[in-house]
Amino acid sequence: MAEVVGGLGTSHVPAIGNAIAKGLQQDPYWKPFFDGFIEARAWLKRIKPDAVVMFYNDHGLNFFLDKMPTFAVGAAPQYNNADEGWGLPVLRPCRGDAEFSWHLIEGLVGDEFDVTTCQEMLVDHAFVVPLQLLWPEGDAPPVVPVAVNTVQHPLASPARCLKLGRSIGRAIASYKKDMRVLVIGTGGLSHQLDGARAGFINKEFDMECIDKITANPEGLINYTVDDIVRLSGTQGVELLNWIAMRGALLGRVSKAFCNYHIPISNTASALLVLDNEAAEARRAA
Amino acid sequence: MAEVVGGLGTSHVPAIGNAIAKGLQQDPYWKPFFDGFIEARAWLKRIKPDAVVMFYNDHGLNFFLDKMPTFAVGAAPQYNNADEGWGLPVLRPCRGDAEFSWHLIEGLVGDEFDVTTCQEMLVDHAFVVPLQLLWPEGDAPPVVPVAVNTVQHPLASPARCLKLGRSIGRAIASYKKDMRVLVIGTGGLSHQLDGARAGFINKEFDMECIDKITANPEGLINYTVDDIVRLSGTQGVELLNWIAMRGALLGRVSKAFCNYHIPISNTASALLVLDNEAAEARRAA
Amino acid sequence: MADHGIPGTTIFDGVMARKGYALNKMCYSFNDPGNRAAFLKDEDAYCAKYHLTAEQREAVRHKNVLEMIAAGGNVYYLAKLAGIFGLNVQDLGAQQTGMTVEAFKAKLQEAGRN
Amino acid sequence: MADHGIPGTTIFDGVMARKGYALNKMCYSFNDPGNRAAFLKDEDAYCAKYHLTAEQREAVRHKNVLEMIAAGGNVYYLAKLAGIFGLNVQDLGAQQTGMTVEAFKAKLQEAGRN
Ligand SMILES: [Fe+3]
Ligand SMILES: [Fe+3]
Repeated sequence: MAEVVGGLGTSHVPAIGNAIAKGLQQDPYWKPFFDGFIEARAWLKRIKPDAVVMFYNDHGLNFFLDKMPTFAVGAAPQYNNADEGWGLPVLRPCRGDAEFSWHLIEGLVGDEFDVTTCQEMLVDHAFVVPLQLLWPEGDAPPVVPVAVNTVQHPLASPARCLKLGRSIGRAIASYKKDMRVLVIGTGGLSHQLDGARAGFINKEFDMECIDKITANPEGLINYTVDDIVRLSGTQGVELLNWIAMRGALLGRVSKAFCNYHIPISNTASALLVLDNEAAEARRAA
Repeated sequence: MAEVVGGLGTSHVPAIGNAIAKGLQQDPYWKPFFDGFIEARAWLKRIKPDAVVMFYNDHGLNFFLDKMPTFAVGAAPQYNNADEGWGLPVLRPCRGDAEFSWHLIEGLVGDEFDVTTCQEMLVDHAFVVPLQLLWPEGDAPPVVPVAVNTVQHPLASPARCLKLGRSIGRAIASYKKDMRVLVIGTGGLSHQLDGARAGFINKEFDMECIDKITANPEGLINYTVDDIVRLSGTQGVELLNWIAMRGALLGRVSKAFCNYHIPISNTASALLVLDNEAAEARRAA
Repeated sequence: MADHGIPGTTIFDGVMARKGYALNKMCYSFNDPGNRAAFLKDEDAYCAKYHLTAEQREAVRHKNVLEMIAAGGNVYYLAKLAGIFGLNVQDLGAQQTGMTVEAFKAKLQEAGRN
Repeated sequence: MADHGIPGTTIFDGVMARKGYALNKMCYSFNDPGNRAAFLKDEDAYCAKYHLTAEQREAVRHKNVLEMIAAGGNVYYLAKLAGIFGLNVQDLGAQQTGMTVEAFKAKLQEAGRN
């Protein structure tokens, strides 16, 4: 049977991809950020995931406002990156696992999630930058993308996103293949690109989020989407991806590692690595 | 405040559009079908809808398998018909009501429906044929399209579709404009186009559906989608549109009129007109 | 998954959706009249452009609906190809059930009599 | 709806999505390098092709992000237009807050210190 072996939240801003392309990892601006991933990669070597489910948000590459899904699940054998218009190098295609995707989709629709199913899907920086950070050699396992709308309101609430993650967690646990699954949520933490409040960052709220994502995700579900925007910025709502990721961790969860750094580009960047203790315990037994 | 003044279920097969284009309404094959709409149009003159919400299914015009939504809601000022590949004349654009659409979308997402929002949307025969039948002069009120996936399984269950309708019914009732809303579900009833069982029709189950849609829609929610396919045919699952329509009728409901006829093309055709008595009573009071 | 235990019936689920993607994508393109003309002008080239599998290519060559369904075709998209071949849904029904078109139509009429 | 009571913040909701559709559709087209080149070659013609409103056209002419947002622009799509203009997100932040780019960057640094 498949099992969730860990969860991970990470920033995904395009500037990171740009820094990787330019080899700036040791640059004083970037070093405090990139150094956080040394430990995350060591952790990955320990937990050895065979597959990844990644909650992220499309930034206007694959989806436009003519057909904007609340939740979209990839069901393709491969996902292509593409030109987003601002000069990031286009990366190699990422491997998918269509059979696993369809299992998750069956579970989600059975649980009354009204997903949009994507047999072709272009993936943007929010999907490929985390893979570059975690598998710089390009040897990432197959990934199932789950795109959460953060572009056009009304967005799904924090409560709904936590339930989305839980449904996927249950579907993973019911998958018949022996498979070690890592769940990732990308984006955030607090930032705002647009409006007179551009540059807004809220360290205090980010700390609250990191604590609650780790130990008490129900503590976030009473926030409305407007609350999240107010506290975390218009793009801080990417927190929804982290909440969905946390929902997929059904066992006991503890913090393995965390790195928080301000600023990367216009954001408070964060990396949070979570052990799923139930899975650990099962493996030890 | 807006109110739902009635519900209507109707077949939508392309052959109807073709018969209209050729003026075959009095042809012996077609007359028993078209005559049913004389009474429906008289009923429309009495209930005088200002707006329509139409549950239908796209047959491969606006949606492909690269992005297949479970539920898609139109939010456009206008919806264009287009060439579907088999020679039906392309009809004039249909008027939408984007403000009303967004009110429904806010309600749906607030109720944890994960809809895909469509600010552009081509509408196929399943949308335009019912409008031609009910408003042959082309004077239909603005329509909000709600597309339900019947193409690619897993489909939303009958239970989920009934809840979808109920959420829309509540959203209509909370809309601040004085507006008389008709809800329509299109497609069905029993038919199967594909496979060795092509031509399958099940009159007994259709009668059960007409009775339950009228008086006891909860009587349908224990059926799985596979049950519906088994009892009603692969395309008989268009019943989901009728179930969603019925869900939007929140008051007491009674049958105003029904016409059932076999065959039209490969289908058991049906027209069911439902009074929403609570709305009637409020109007009389 | 695709066999859900319903006689004579293939459910278009994830298994079939994966299998049929190329064929269905080609058929979806037939909403465009220019694409329909291009298919008619050079069927081989058009099928190659959409990377049909050998099974799909043969099914299309045979104009055989049951073969197309077995190869992952979805009836809503296949109907557009049938339109190019000048086949309506009664023709499709007759072909799939091995009946004459007249007998298939009679069978539909019969369903209304019981 | 668009004013949700958050200072300096426009929520991109149904009201703004309706208002900004043409502008956002144009910006979405800039994923294609050919379209970016066409815009640079003849901005007027390109904007006309996407039926920008007068307000949107002026905002684009002024390269003014706050005006674009007021005209219904969504930042995720506008970022592609900003890319054409050679503006990064710090440039956008500076422009919208009326600061120099250096001051805007210092403000971001400052947020890490408290
Ligand atoms: Fe982002
Ligand atoms: Fe249909």
